[in-house]
Amino acid sequence: MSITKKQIVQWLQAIASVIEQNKDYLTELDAAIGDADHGINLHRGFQKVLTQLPKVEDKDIGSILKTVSMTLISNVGGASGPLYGTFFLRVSTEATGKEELTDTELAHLLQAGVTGVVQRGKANLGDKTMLDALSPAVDAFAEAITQGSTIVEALSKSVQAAEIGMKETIALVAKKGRASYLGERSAGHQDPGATSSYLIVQALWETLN
Amino acid sequence: MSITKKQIVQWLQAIASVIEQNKDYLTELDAAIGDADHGINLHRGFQKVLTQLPKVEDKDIGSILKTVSMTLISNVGGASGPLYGTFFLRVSTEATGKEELTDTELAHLLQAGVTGVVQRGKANLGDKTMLDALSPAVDAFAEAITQGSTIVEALSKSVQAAEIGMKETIALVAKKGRASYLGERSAGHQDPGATSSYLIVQALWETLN
Amino acid sequence: MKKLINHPDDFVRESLEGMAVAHSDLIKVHFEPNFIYRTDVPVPNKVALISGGGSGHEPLHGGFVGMGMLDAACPGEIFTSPTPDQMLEAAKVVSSGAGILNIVKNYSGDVMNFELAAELALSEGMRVLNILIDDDVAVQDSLYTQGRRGVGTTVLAEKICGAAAERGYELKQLAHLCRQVNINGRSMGIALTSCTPPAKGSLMFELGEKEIEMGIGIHGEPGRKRMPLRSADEITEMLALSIIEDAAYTRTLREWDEEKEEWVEIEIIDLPFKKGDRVLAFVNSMGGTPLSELYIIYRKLAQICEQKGLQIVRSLIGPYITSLEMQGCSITLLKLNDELIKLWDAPVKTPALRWGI
Amino acid sequence: MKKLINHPDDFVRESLEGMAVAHSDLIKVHFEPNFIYRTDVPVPNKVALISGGGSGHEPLHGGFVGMGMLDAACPGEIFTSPTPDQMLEAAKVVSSGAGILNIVKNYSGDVMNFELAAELALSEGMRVLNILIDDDVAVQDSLYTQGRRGVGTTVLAEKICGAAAERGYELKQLAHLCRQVNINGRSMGIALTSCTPPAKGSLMFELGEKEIEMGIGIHGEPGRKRMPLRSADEITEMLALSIIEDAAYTRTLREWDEEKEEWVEIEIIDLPFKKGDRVLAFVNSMGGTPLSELYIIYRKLAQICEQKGLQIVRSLIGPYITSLEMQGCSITLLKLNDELIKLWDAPVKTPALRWGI
Ligand SMILES: Nc1ncnc2c1ncn2[C@@H]1O[C@H](COP(=O)(O)OP(=O)(O)O)[C@@H](O)[C@H]1O
Ligand SMILES: Nc1ncnc2c1ncn2[C@@H]1O[C@H](COP(=O)(O)OP(=O)(O)O)[C@@H](O)[C@H]1O
Ligand SMILES: [Mg+2]
Ligand SMILES: [Mg+2]
Ligand SMILES: [Mg+2]
Ligand SMILES: [Mg+2]
Repeated sequence: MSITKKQIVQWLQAIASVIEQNKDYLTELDAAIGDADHGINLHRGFQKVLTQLPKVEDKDIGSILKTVSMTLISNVGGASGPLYGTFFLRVSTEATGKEELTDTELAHLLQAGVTGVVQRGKANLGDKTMLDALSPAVDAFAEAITQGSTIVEALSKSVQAAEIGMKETIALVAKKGRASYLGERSAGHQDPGATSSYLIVQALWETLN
Repeated sequence: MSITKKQIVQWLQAIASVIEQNKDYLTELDAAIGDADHGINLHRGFQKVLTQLPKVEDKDIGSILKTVSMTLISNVGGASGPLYGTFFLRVSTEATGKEELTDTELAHLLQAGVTGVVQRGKANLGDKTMLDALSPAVDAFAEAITQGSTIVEALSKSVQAAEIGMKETIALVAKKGRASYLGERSAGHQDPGATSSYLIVQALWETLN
Repeated sequence: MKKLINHPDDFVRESLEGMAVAHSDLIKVHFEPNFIYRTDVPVPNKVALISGGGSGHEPLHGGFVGMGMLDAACPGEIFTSPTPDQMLEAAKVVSSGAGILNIVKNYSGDVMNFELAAELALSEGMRVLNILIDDDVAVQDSLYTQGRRGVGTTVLAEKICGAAAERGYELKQLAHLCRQVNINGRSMGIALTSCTPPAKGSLMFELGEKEIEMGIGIHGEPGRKRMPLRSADEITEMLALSIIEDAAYTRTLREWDEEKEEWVEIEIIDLPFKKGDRVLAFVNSMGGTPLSELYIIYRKLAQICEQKGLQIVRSLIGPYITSLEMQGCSITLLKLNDELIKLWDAPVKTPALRWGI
Repeated sequence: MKKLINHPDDFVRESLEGMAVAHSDLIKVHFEPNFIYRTDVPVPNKVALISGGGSGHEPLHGGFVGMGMLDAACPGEIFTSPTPDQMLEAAKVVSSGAGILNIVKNYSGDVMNFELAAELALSEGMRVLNILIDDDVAVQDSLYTQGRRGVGTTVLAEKICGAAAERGYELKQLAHLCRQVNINGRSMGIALTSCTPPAKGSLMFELGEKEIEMGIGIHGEPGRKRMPLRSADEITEMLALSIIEDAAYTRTLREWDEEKEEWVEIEIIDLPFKKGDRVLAFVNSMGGTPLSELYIIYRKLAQICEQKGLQIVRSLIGPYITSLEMQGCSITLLKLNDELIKLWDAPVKTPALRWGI
């Protein structure tokens, strides 16, 4: 099984639209424990991605995702800009020259993305960041693929893992990012970055489903 | 009939107390069409007068009122400070050396005070200022005295005239003072200075009654 | 009421005490009566400049005391004119013998208290002239009223006359210059929110969530008109056009006549702006509006001036004449000539305005 | 939402456009990517200083571009870190070849974007160092967290390093100096009200009529603790004592190692203030608090410093690092030595800070 370039483009479009729908929600989550811009930041970035896509959708997957990375880096700002930018940068590197990706390639490449986020942000699991949704989601996907699931089945596990991770951030005290300044007061609120990561994973599953 | 030095001092004390009671009321009136300080200004001034009185109450009426004038001028500020200061200055000049005042002397001296207010403030009757209460009050007093009324009777007329003048300011459009900047919007509100003038006249009547 | 204060009665004194320790290199503060003065007064042979008014407009006037601007400032209680004894005592301390110019904003209270102060100083043998600033175009008729208020132009007059005094202008010349600044300056302001005088403890007026007050003064008094909230560009246009399209404005102001030794009424006329005029554009925060928004106002103001053929050659942007924490702004345009430009550019060293030194 | 703005999306651009026309003698503004830079760059042989961060903190950083301070400032969206392309393009424009020092406030977003920017500039052959400012004592533990935020000390570091760059300090010396300023500066802030980011359109957080937020940052984020409103003296005491009694603070910060050509973690320790220290006292408005109240805070701060044996030798009072229209203030104390005093006093000519020239 494999995933085509066209599906990758559809995934990116799906992200843009789910972020648009959840812009205010993400911003409200950020207002509670951050600075009320997460939805606005990502929306600005993915809208820009939408305008860039037509220029690159004929190129290879690596080039497409490199453009996504650069667009996010130059347009999102904040903490999530360099983090999601780095995520897509690492993903793109592994996809250089490809017109489609096998399930195993996709798993590797998402894992490379997560590694990039960790290197850039220095967060650990449980620090109440996007990593708490993204990392289990990617792990669950890779594991399911290893065990022979289809991409769609694996993605469904992945979405479940992301959702659990996202919800678990509610109880956590933030150790990285702006929310960490709140200390104990950050507990009781869901992390906006974990939420957007969940939405991004979910968008992939919906695209392929 | 005449009015004694002691009664003058009692009047001043009565003013201080009635201004204290009406401090917030005067300030609210000023908030509507001015800058919300009239009650505060006069209260500050007359409290200071109270502390000065013991030092001068053995002197002649002119000296006592000169002290009141200087105390108001240096402590009230705003428009009402120099105006009431000038009022008492003119009154004091006419009372130099006196230990008591006849009814006719009192009438003259209050008229001199009003003239002082007009010269300092250049307001006309109907401009929606303290003059609209003060001037008819003093005129009514003088007229009643000329017609042979007792001081108390004359003062009762005076209080009535002040009250009418004060209430008439409600309908007026201000032409002097801060309220004039409001143009037509100043109509519908009672002038704070006219109100304090009414209270001052009323305090004299109550002192002698 | 939420403010960084202790007791409302101590507001002015404590604020002055803080100012005194903060700027001890530039100013000193005298208490009872209250006035702020340059450390190096009297400055030999220099006309001394004094201004004053209610507190709550900071940095006006105290923040403008220092080399190249005021010799002394007399702060009253919040929004309440200072009393004549303040101006008299300040005059005694700063007078070099070359005379005193009082710059007075045209509010009944300020005018009367400064007149009393001038009379007292004259009676003590000092030479004193009072010049009134009345630049607020929101006030339209002057014939039977108090006339226009003094607002933004006051700041510019203090700077320009301060520089001239430093350069040796004598008293009458300086009074003339100050009058020139006044008739060439026009202002108008707008409020998004009201403000809370500490002694009152509550808002001066209530404004709805979508309402603004157009044509306000600087004492939290309501303006000429209440209207629905608009965009920054629309607000700027209303303010700027009121100023630029203001017709010739005639009024009589009371000044001291040194020859006749009495107060005389003189007629003064502001001429309208015209194409080709060089102007100073001053966008002022009422206290609570941040700098970023002032720049949005300035942007549109510059466009309008260009359209109208006015050439902005100098600018000033920031909170200089305020109403406590009020949100809103005012615009002042001052027509400049070479002399005024030179004086504007001259060095100034005060707590709130400083350049060239 | 009541603001002097047009469309929220145009806020930053229009504000920058206004700034550009208002201060065309001092600065220029480049759009897409956005950065403000000195008109006279590159300044030959001088290390170029760049800073940046979210907008909404004006005059920080754009108001500090000019002779004796920053060469360029990169403004992000409101409260959102700028993006690396802004810093890269700014670097290209201001670089004289003597190297670039990026002064970065320690927020995850700022840190990561400036790291990316440095990597990009390095790959283009420029010499670049990033120095982090993390002076906010409201953040107590650093071991497992992001550590302290960069607040008031940033302003002081930009002024002092700007002067040093002007005097010819080379890149490593300047980085060392900047680190020194950082470890000698400590801040803490308090909010009386929240603020409204234009794109959000509503308040960041709700505060009761008698509540304050203690230990806030500069992005309208809630603070460490909500507590009942207190007097200015009590608030000053809480802020000042948190700063003065702060123990030695150890953290690791990531810096670029020019020899190893990689990011390295270095341990940095702030030592506590001690009797006899000379300090700069900086009382900052969060945007909506008027100057009069800052002086009341300063008054008490001066008393506390005196009691604690700290000698205030320089001061700065005003809105310099703000959170839109938020009411509240922050206090920064910076321990000075002769070198820092000399650099602080050196001439500076920027839109928001100017003296000596
Ligand atoms: N060091 C980090 N590592 C991983 N994720 C982080 C880190 N710092 C912040 N984040 C994520 O970024 C999210 C906030 O993004 P955003 O609001 O766009 O940026 P900012 O915090 O700069 O305003 C947080 O909810 C968190 O998930
Ligand atoms: N020119 C004037 N002549 C007479 N009365 C005046 C004049 N100007 C103002 N007033 C009176 O003063 C009152 C306001 O006093 P106050 O509030 O103490 O001073 P301010 O207006 O300076 O704040 C007005 O209500 C009005 O009655
Ligand atoms: Mg955020
Ligand atoms: Mg009043
Ligand atoms: Mg008043
Ligand atoms: Mg942000």
